[in-house]
Order: sequence, then structure tokens, then C-alpha cells
Amino acid sequence: MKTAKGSEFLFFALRNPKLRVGLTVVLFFLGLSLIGPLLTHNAPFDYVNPAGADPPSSEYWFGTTTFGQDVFAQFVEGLRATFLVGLIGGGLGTLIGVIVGFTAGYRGGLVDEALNMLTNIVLVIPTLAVLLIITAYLEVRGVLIESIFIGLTAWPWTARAIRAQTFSLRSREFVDLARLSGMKSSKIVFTEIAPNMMSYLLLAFILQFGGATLIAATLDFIGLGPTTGISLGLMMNNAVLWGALYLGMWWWFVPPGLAITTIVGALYVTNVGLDEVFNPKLREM
Amino acid sequence: MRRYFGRKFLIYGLTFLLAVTIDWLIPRFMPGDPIANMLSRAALNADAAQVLYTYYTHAFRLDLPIWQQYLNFWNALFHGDLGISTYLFPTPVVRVLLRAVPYDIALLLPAILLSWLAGNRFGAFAARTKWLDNTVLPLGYILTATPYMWLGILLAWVLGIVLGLFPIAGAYSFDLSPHLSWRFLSDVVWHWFLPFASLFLVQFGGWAIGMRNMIIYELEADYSHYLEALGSPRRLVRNYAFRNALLPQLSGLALQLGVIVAGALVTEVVFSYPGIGYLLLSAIQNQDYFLVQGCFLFIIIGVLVANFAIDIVYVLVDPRTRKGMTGEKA
Amino acid sequence: MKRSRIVLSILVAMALLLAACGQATEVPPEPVETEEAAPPEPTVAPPEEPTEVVFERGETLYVSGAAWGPPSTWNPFQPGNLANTTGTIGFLYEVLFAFDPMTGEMTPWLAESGEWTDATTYDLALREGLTWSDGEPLTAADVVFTFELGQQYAALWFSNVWVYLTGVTAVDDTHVQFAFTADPLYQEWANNLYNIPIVPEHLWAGLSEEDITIGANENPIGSGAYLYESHGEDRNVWVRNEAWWGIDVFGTPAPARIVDIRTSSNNVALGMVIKGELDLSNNYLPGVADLSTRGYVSTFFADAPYMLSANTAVLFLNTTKSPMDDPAFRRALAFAINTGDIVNVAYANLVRAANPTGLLPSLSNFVDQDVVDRLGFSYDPAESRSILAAAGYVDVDGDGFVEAPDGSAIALEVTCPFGWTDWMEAISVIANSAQEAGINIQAATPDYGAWNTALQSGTFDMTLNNWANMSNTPWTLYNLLFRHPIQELMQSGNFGRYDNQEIFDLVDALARVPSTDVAGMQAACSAIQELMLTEVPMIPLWYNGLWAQFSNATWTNWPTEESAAATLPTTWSGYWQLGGLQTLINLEPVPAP
Amino acid sequence: MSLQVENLRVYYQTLRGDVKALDGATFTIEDREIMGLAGESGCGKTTLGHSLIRLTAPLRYVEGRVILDGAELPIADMARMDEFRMKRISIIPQYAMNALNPTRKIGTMTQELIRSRRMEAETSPEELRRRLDLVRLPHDVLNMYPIELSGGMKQRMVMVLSTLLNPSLLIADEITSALDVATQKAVAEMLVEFRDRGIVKSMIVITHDVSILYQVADSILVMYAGQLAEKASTETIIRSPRHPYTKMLVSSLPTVGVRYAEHKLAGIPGTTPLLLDPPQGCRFRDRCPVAFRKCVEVPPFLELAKGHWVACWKEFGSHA
Repeated sequence: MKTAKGSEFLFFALRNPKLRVGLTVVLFFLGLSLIGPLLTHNAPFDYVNPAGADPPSSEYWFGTTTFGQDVFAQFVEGLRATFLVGLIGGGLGTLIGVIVGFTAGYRGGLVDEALNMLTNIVLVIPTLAVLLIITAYLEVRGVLIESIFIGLTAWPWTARAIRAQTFSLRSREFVDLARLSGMKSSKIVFTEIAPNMMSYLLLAFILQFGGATLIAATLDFIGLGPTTGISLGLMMNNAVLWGALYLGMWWWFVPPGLAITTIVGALYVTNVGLDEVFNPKLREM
Repeated sequence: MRRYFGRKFLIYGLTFLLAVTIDWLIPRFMPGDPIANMLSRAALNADAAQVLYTYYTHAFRLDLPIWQQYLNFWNALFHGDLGISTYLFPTPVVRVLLRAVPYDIALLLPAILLSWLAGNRFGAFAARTKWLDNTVLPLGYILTATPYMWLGILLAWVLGIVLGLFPIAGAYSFDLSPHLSWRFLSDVVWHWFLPFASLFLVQFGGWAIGMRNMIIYELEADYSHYLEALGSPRRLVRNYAFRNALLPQLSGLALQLGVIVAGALVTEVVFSYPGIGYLLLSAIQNQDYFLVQGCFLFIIIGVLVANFAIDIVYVLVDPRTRKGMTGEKA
Repeated sequence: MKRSRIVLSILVAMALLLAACGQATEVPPEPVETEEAAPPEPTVAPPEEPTEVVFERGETLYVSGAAWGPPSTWNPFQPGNLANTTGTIGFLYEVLFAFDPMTGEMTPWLAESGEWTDATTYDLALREGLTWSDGEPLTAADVVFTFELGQQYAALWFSNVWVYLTGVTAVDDTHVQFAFTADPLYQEWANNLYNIPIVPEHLWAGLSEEDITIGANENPIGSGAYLYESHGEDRNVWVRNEAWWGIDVFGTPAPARIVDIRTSSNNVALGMVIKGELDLSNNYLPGVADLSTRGYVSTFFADAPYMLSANTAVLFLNTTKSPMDDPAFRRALAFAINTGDIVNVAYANLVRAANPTGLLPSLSNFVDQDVVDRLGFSYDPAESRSILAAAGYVDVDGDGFVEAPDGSAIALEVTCPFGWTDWMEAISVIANSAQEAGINIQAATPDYGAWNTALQSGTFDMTLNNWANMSNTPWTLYNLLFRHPIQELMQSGNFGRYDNQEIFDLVDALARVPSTDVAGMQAACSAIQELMLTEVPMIPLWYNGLWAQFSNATWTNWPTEESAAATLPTTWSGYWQLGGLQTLINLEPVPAP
Repeated sequence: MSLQVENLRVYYQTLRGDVKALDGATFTIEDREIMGLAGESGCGKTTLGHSLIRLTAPLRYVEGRVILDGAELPIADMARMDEFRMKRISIIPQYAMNALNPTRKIGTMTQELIRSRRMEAETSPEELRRRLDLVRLPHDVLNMYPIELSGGMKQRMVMVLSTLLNPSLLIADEITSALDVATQKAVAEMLVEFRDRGIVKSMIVITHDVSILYQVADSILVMYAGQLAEKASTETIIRSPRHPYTKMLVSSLPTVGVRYAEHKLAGIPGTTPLLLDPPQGCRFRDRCPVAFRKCVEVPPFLELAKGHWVACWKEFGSHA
């Protein structure tokens, strides 16, 4: 039965247009971030174009900055940062969320009360305000640190969702049966509950990934992102600082924002696609 | 219901306590020495600098023992005294903030409410209407995925610079000094529009998507099926589904507040709109930790108030909370 | 329809709020401390009349680029945030003399004349008929009062004049006599004459120490050409003082109002310039070349570097750290830095490379060319390498970077505050070119606060700084470079903590040369330069421009290289008495077509 | 004759093809007849129930006709069916517990429903209250929200709603499964009362709890694996069933109230066949103790005695 179910997911997954489109886009950018640096011989910060700012051309696909830096080189480099943040920040956020939410939901009682309280508190405190202040403390910041702090502040809503989910799961028959049959709770968690939770985790992670990249972009844009290296948000920041809007250097600030939007958008679409795959009710027959 | 609110208040209380404590800790972690920074703005002779340094240190009560500073902080807080801004020395922080708050309200309140209402209507409209679902909805996804500042930049570029329809910085023109007149108000609204628009659009997308997904769940709920089985027209079924889908959307609003604040913050930066967010950034950049404290505090209070407002509305619209059956939202 | 009602109510609420917040910015902030404020002074135009709240373009001058942040104080002794209301000294409160860096001459302002009657006495004559904006006369008593404030309160920035000043006496209403100790610091005194603002005794005598040292001095009463009218988060509005004593002397300034705009970022200023909303922008604007060719703005020079040089960007080396404690290494570094790239790429030719002595072009007659020829430096990697090699710095481990003579690896950081975009580009050039020369330097951009702490407590490796304004004397620069004694916190100079009594003595000697004795000054300078260029305690790299982009759309007669008597086109804090004010006074309106 | 179903085929769409959930059903229900519909879960009885009133994906109409009071029901057409729903044919769904909109007062919802059906005239408030009395619900439930009602109350409320417009056919789907024995009895009696008072003409009571049918049903239709096995008066089905499956069903019938769907039929080897591609012929074949060659062909559903239909070759054989 389970295998049949699994194959059924796969079947829908492969046929769900939202999922297909979404994944393709994300994977495309991921690929670009990986092989991109090979497509250009320019380093992100080198002053390669003596002419300064030039619109996109066969030589500089995305044009060049005021200083004659290759925008494409910066772009692909920035993509990496974006994915890194999404992966680490989103991953961490999901992880903490799952641990907290699950413990709360599964243990219940006082533990739940306490954790739930904590979640709600952290939930109310606006993340960015905190991040701004935290990052302001760090004298020199890297993408890694940034992602970690993002992860540390982004978990609450995941915790909430997972908690609710766990509640519903632990009251299901098969769990009771397992408990009756004297299975160790740890074993129950991994054999009975975890598998039923996987779909949920996946969805949560995707959303966290998107959220993390957006927050990171915001931080970078207001100049509290990495003080070393380049990122898409930082590119926009520089573009604005150096008057790209007024001097009409659209190629400097359009690609980075567009990339973020497309990636995150694609992630959301993927998410809905998966949702449809997991919940037959949402499928359109 | 009493239990419901009691619980809420407890949470808000604790949140506030925590927030204030974090707030108090801010300067104690700040790298560098704000007063030294402030003095270094003007090249001074060493002795004068020294004298002033000690002077300010005392003025800002940084020379007291930590615990006492903490108590003083609370005490001062309840007297509405958040210290003096070093960045805008010698203006009291509270005064600086009170000048900024109206801009935030003017920006956030309409943006949040309108986008929520419009977004939900639209989402419900699109749901299960194939062509809309497949054509217009992707727009929603794109909008909600757009980084606030990027949309801001694009609007500023296209509408502000290329077409020159709107100003893209400040709250009102430089050839006006504030007064109650049509000229001034229209000028203010004119400056207000772009920041508002970029906030509105991004959120609109989010709510549309949210409602679209919610209402599909509701349309598949048992009560919807029953109504169909009794042959009640689609209109009624959808109407019910919509109303019920609004509830999770409402709690969604509470959950989103943090993100929205973030959006407002960065939008204000893009359009140099003199709200709290804009202030917070300059405060951080200028190491003015009293101002940072103030901004953070005001933001927290704002969010708490908003949350509470939403709780009340929620109780009004959802009988279940009123009957004390379920305490939690979402 | 329910929705529409909500929408409506929201819009109404919003309009009201904005009106309210408008009010918030408008009302003169209610008095803090002792000052009684409420009814604006008669000179301050009452804001009721519609003409007062909507400024006529043709009568209003819009300037920007000077303010660091929202206006918050109009206290001329307020060290920190005066920069936010530049013009407080110049417009509002005036100084005894003005100094014109273009000609190098002191021109009388409040003072009519002043001279050293003997080595320890300075006699000053005020102009006749000086008045405060409240009608009271400005007399010698006010001058005495002002200087004595410095004696009374050590917190005032000029208090240390009393180290060598012994007394100030009002001979009569227009004559003041200053008495000095045996060896006055003539150079600094000259400096003070055009930097210390005179405040009204009749209003200030009653103020507490707190008010005087750190008070905001809202609704100030001054003696100057323009008076405070109102302010908002992003602007400070000055209104012409119709009763200004100087009208007879300098003529009536053309703009009825001057709006000093605080732009949140240079980028915003750029936008306003392009839209013709700014008459004078003292911001650092990217792409000026482009802008001026497109006819949006004019600059002092028609071509590169477009700008006058305002101050020297100096690379301070932390001489307490190895290997920066080794003159040979420092000298090698001086040859390793590609100043050309900084000028051409990072600044797109907006600036000039600095003279090795660091002295601005306006002070070039104090540069000892012979010393420079012998000991000067410029970008020359080969030379740099050979110096390093000679001093025992060789690449032992073959990582392409030299190690110290003792074999220890060298890894240094060059820093500037994050967000100072032009400097950020500059230090990356520094790092790259040094690396090519085999010196391992990485660029780092901490936040301002962190940077500033490192700067003052001397924990940095090497960093940029330019805190010496244009001046009447090279002493100003040397006072920054060789500030002594070395203290725990070096807040305003010698950040690299270069400790060399010999050079300190030379600087003090220079300070004691009378400003009139040019030969004496030159002698003192060349001695300093000799030592400085052999020791290379810090490396002057380029001259930051006196950023000034102006538009001739509404106001003309801006100073350019062609102008007969060009003055500085700037509103920067501390530059008003260096010609900035004169520039604004000289402006002429463009007759409406 | 009230309801007439002719060769109705409704399949259940899945990824691996159609599940022949209802594969050719032909039967009739007389006026004032309460027909029990029995069988193991998955035998297609619920599918039958739904097909008659709300045939939506993944259910797929294949062929067959349904005639109610002489008029054919457009069961395959969701929109056109609306005209018949609630007025002519109505249902008390399995999920009666959640059938009411949780955020609407019951009274309000009822009104809105009626108004949406344009039936204000036909249903006076008095009538509504009379109905409430009938199912022994206090009148003020109308001012309550569903969460304030117990499971039993909700179900009775649903009964009132579904029958408010006096439909001629009422489908009661597993209405008792969620209730305790006592309540079951009460509910069952109410159903009968509805019929006796002529509120509904005839009724299909779907359940896998045959013991309930004792109390309410005039006749019982036994289904097996998507096909009809036997239909006869309740007496006959219990006393002298003729289809081997019915026999087992009845013989294995435990004491009142206990449900057997959970565990497999006692003493019947094998399980119900997967209906993806059901075995040719009689689908009970390989579980049938008396199966023989003939059984590879599909047995017709023949009326062997007055009002007694059976689909089993053995029975025909003994007759022939």
C-alpha cells in the first residue's frame, strides 16, 4: 500500500504543471550559480571595462558597473550567496522549527505550554528589526553568519505548523496502536510519525528557503549584509548608491532583483504544486 | 473567551518584557563607543574632547552600575523618557520618534488593510476559476515573491524617473513648509503614493495567493458538499467558504506583521520616507543606540497593538473562539 | 460597498494624520531647558501668510551635501551635530575674520582690522554699527564675553586658546585687546580668528553651562546674513536677515530664502540635481563628467578634476604594530600603492593625486620641492620590491607575499567605514596594488562605529582619514598628522600613534611662527617635510574634492576657474568663513524669461 | 413506483484506471418503502447513494438511468440536478457531524439555505419548529452555532434540514455509525416517523450494520463488490436468504449493534476482489462455497419470487 502511495505521489509530481515549472526555474538558477563563474573570465570586482558603465553587450552579457566591473560576474557570484543563505538560513530555520514544534506537539503538557509560549513571543518580535541590530554588532560579516542569524530568527511559524501537525498525527490510530504495542516513543517518532511528516517538512523548508533569501536581500540592500563578498541585495544597494537609477544603468539593478523574485516565486509555485500532490483534495481532476 | 484573552495578555506581557530587556542590552553590545563617534564628527582639541566625553558619559548615565542602569531604564520608560539622541543631539528620542510615527501609520495602515481586503477578494475570485487560476494567479506569486525594495526601485525608476509622474524621495516638497492646505495635503499624498504602492502590491499578491489556497480547502469541506447536495446555488457555497477562509487569513495577518514591518522599513529606505524604519537605519548607521532603542521599542509596541487588534477582530468574527472552544489562532 | 466605506475612512484618517505630522515638523519645537521660545521673533517670518509656506522658486536657493543628518541644534559651540545645520557659523553667528584659501588672505568680517602690536598683544577693531537680529548692537563686550566663555568652560572646543591667552579686554565698544603668554601659538590664533563665532552676551550671559556647551539653542538670535526660519527632518530653512549690518558692506544677498537640504544619500541628491531641484549640491555625485556634459550641472573646473581640492586623504599606518613600525616597510608601501588607479578608476578622475607632503595645492608655496624631489614617492612596484628586499622582506614560503625579516608572515588590513562607497573602492585598489607588489593587504569595511573605535584606540593596521579642513596654514594638517601627546584615545589626529618627539617639536615650532613670517613658516615646514618623507609615518594619497555641482538655471555667477575672484562654492561645515558665504552673497538671480 | 434505477454504472477514477464501484445496478423502490442497502464497506453502496444525488469527481457516470416519480434525474449534470436536490431527492450524509457551517448560527444558515432555494413560501417558521419538535430538538438550537450541539443533535438537525422540503426520496448514509446504541435506536425510529408522517415518500438507508435495518427497513438490498446480490423484504432476507453471500452475511450477523466491517466476515475465506479489473462473471465466485462452472458468467438480477431479486446461477438452476 505504502509503495503504491509513493508511486502515486511520483505520478502526480511528474504531471503537476506547477511543480514542473517551479522546479525547472529553481534548478536553472542553481545551475547558473554553479557553472556561471565558468562562463565569464572576469572576477566580480575587477575593473575590466575601462569605459566604465556600458549596457549589456556580447562581451559583458549584463553590462558593466560605473567602475567597469562585469555585472554578470557579480550576478552569478551573488546567486551563489542567495542559494547559500536559502539553504543554510532556511535549513536552520526549518530544523529549529521542527525540533521545537515537534517536541511541543509530541510531548504536550507543560513542555508544550512553555515552547508554545516561546514560539509566540519570538513570533511577535519583528525579525528584521532584531536582525538589523544583531548584524550591526558584527564588525565584519559574511554570508554564513548572516544565514545563521536569519535561521535563528525565522523558525517560529514553522514550529507552529509542525506542532499542529504533530498533534493531529499523534492522535491517529496507527500511533496509538504502536504505543499500545509498547513501542519506544523514539521508535514511534521515526517509524510512524516522521514518514507521515515528510511532505510537511518539505513544504516548510521550501517556504523557509524563500523567506531566508528575501530577508537576506533586504539586509544586504540596506547595507547590513555581508561586508565581504557580493550578493544580489548588495548589487542593488551599490546600483542605487552609485545613481544607477538616474544614470539609467538599469542593467545594474534589474537582474539581481529579477533573479530573487523569479527564484522565490518559483519556490512558492513549487510549494503549491507539492501541496496539490500531497493533498488529493486540491488536485483538479 | 476570558481564558483566550488572558493567555494573549500573558504572551504579550512576556514579549514586552523580553523586548525591553533586549532593547536595554542593545547599547551594551554595540561595537564602538557612540559618544566617541559623536565627538569625532568635529575635529576637536584633545582636552576639550576629553572633557566633553566625560560630560556626555555622565549625561547618558553610562557610569552607573549595570543593575541600576537596568532599573533606571524601566523607570525612565514609564516616564516616557527614552534618553537623548546622539545622532540628533540634543533632541529627546521620544520627540524624534513621535515625529516619525505618523508617517508609518499613514503608510502601513492603508497598505495593510487595503491589500488584505483586495487580496482576499481577488484570491477568492480566482479560486477554482480555471482561466483566472492559470492566468492571473501567477502574477500573485510574482508579486508576493518580489523583494519590497526591488519593487520600490522599479516603481521609482519607471514611474518616478522615466515617466516623472511621482517624486521618489521625502515626505513633501522642499518648497513647502507644512501647513493645512489643499496644496500641502495633495503634495503629501503625492509623495506618499509610491511607497504605499510598493507595500500594497507585494502584500496584495500574498493575500490573493493565500485566500486562493484557503478557499479551495473550504470548498472541499464537508459543509460545502452538504450544501451542494441540498442543491444550494454556488453563490451561497462560495460565500460561506469565503467567510470561513477569511479566518485563517486573519491569523495570517498577525503572523505576517513582522514581515510587513520589515517591508515598510526597507521601503522607507528606498524612498527616504521619514518613518521609524528609515530612522532606525540611520540610528544604526550613526551608532545612536538611544535612538535604536527607541525605534525598536516603538516597533514592538506597534506590533503588539496590531496583534491585539487582530485578536479582538478574530473573536468578533469566529464564534468558536468566543465560545471558548479553541484558544489558538491558525 | 462595505469595503469602499472602509477605504474611504482610511483615506480620511490618513489625510488627517499627515496634516498632523506636517504640523509636528512645522511647529517650532517646544522649549527645552531654560530658553523661552513660543512666539517666533519678529525677524522670523510668521508662518501664517501663504507666501511663507510656499517658497517662490525664483527667490529660493536650494543647497545640499553639507548636512549629516536632520537638523537638531543651532548652538555654534555644539561640537557634534553642527554639521547638520551648517551655516550656524557663517549665516547665523559670525566670525571676526574670513579666510580665503584661494588667495590665502584673511579678510575682515565682524572685525575691521586686527594686528599684533607686539609679540604678546593682539589688538582688534570691530566694524561700526554691527547689530544682532533682535536689534541690540554687537560690541566689543560680546567678543570679550565669547572668548571668556572658553576660559570658563573647558568643554568648549576653543577653550585651549587660554593655554597661551592670558586676558581679553574691551578697550571701547569697538576695540578689543588680547594679551598672551610669552610664546603664543600664532598659527592657531590666526586659525581661531576665523573659526570662533561671536555670540550675544545679552542673551547668553544668563545661560547655564549645559545650555552653552550642549544646548540646542532653538530659535537662535544671531548677527548674520541669514536667520533660522524653520526646519524639518530633511531640511533647515534660512531666511534673509533684512536688517543685516553687512548689506552696506557686501550688498544684499540675492536669495530671500536658503533651504539647506539634507539628502539621505548622494543618490537622492543626484536625482534632485537632474530634476533641477538643487542649485548647489556639495554631495559626492557619481558620474559628474556625464552630468556636466549632459548639461545638468556645472563644476568649478570645466574638465577633470572638475573639483577643487578640499582636504588630503591620508593613509594612516599604525606605527605601534609590526611591520608598520619599520620606516623601510612604510616607505616600500608608499611606492606600492597605485594612486593612479584610485584617481582614474575609483574616482573617475574627480580627484587629484596628493603631493607626498600632503599639503593642499592652496598651500603649495610651503612645499619644499627639493625635499620632495629627493625623498618623494609615487607608484613604482619595482622600487617597492627592491626596498623590501633590501630591508630583508622576502617571500620565504613562496605564497607570492613577502614575510617579515624574522620570517613571520605579514597579513594586514586596510579599512574604511562601510558605506563610504568611494573610499571602499579606494581601499580595494590599495589592497590589490599592494598585493601585486608582494605585500599581503586585504581591504575590510567595518561599520562606522567599529571603524572609529579602532581608529581612536589604535587597534587598526592601516586606515584612511582626512580630518583636516582647508586652512590658512600647513600647521592645520601637521596638527592632524602629528597630534601629540600620544594618549589612550587619539580622537583627532596621529591615529597611527607615530611617536617622535623631534617632529612634535618641529610642529610646535611651526605653531609659534607668526603668520606674517612666511619665510619662517617655509623653513619650519621643510624641516618637518624632510623628517616626514624619510620616516613616512603615514602616506598622503589623494586630495578629496570640494564636491560642488551647481546649476545655472535659477541662480548664476557661481565661481569657476574663469571667475575673476573665485570663492569656494561650498556650504560644508567650517567652510562658510572660507568663502562659502561670499559665494552665496555673490549669486545673481536669473531674470525670468 | 417511486424510484427506478436502470443498469446504473458509476466508476471511480484512479491513476491505475477505473474502479468499477457500481457496475450495473437495476432495482426499484416503491412509494412509502424504506429500503436498507447493506454490504461490506467498499461494496459500492455509498457510491450508489452519492450517484443518486451528487455525482462528482472522482466519480464518473458511465451509463444507466435513474427515474424518480416518473421523471429522469440528470444525475450526471451537477447544475441541472440542483432543481431536484432537496425538493425531490435529499440526503443525510455520513459526515452529518460536520455538515453544518461552523461559523453560522444554525437558524441563519437554514434561512439562507431556504432563501437561496427560493422556497421561503413553502417553509414557514412554524413548520420548521414543528420539525424540530419532531426530532426532539429545542427551538433555540436555531440561535446556536454547530459547536454548541452534541453529535446526536447535529445529526438530528441535519435530518430536519435535509427533509425540510419534503423530498420524495431520502438517502440516509451510515447515519448511525457514529452513534451509541441508544441514540441509534432513536434515530432509526425518527426515520420511520418521517416516512409515516409522509414527510418523505421513500428512503434508502445505507449501512453496514444490518441490525439497524431490522428496525427500519421494509426491504433490504444486499450489494457485493459493486454489484447487486439480492433484494427482498427484510423478513425474507433475514429468514430465508437465497444468495450465498447474503446467507453468510446474515448467519455471521452478530448481536445487535456490533459492527463487523472492521474485521473480515467470520468464516468466509478470501477477501472482496479489487474492483480495478474484477473477475469475470460472478464476483463472489472465488469466495463462494457453492460456486460452479456457470459462475464464470455474470448472473442476471432476476425476480425469483414476488419482490425477491437474486443474482446467483445456483438459484436459477434450482428453479429451472
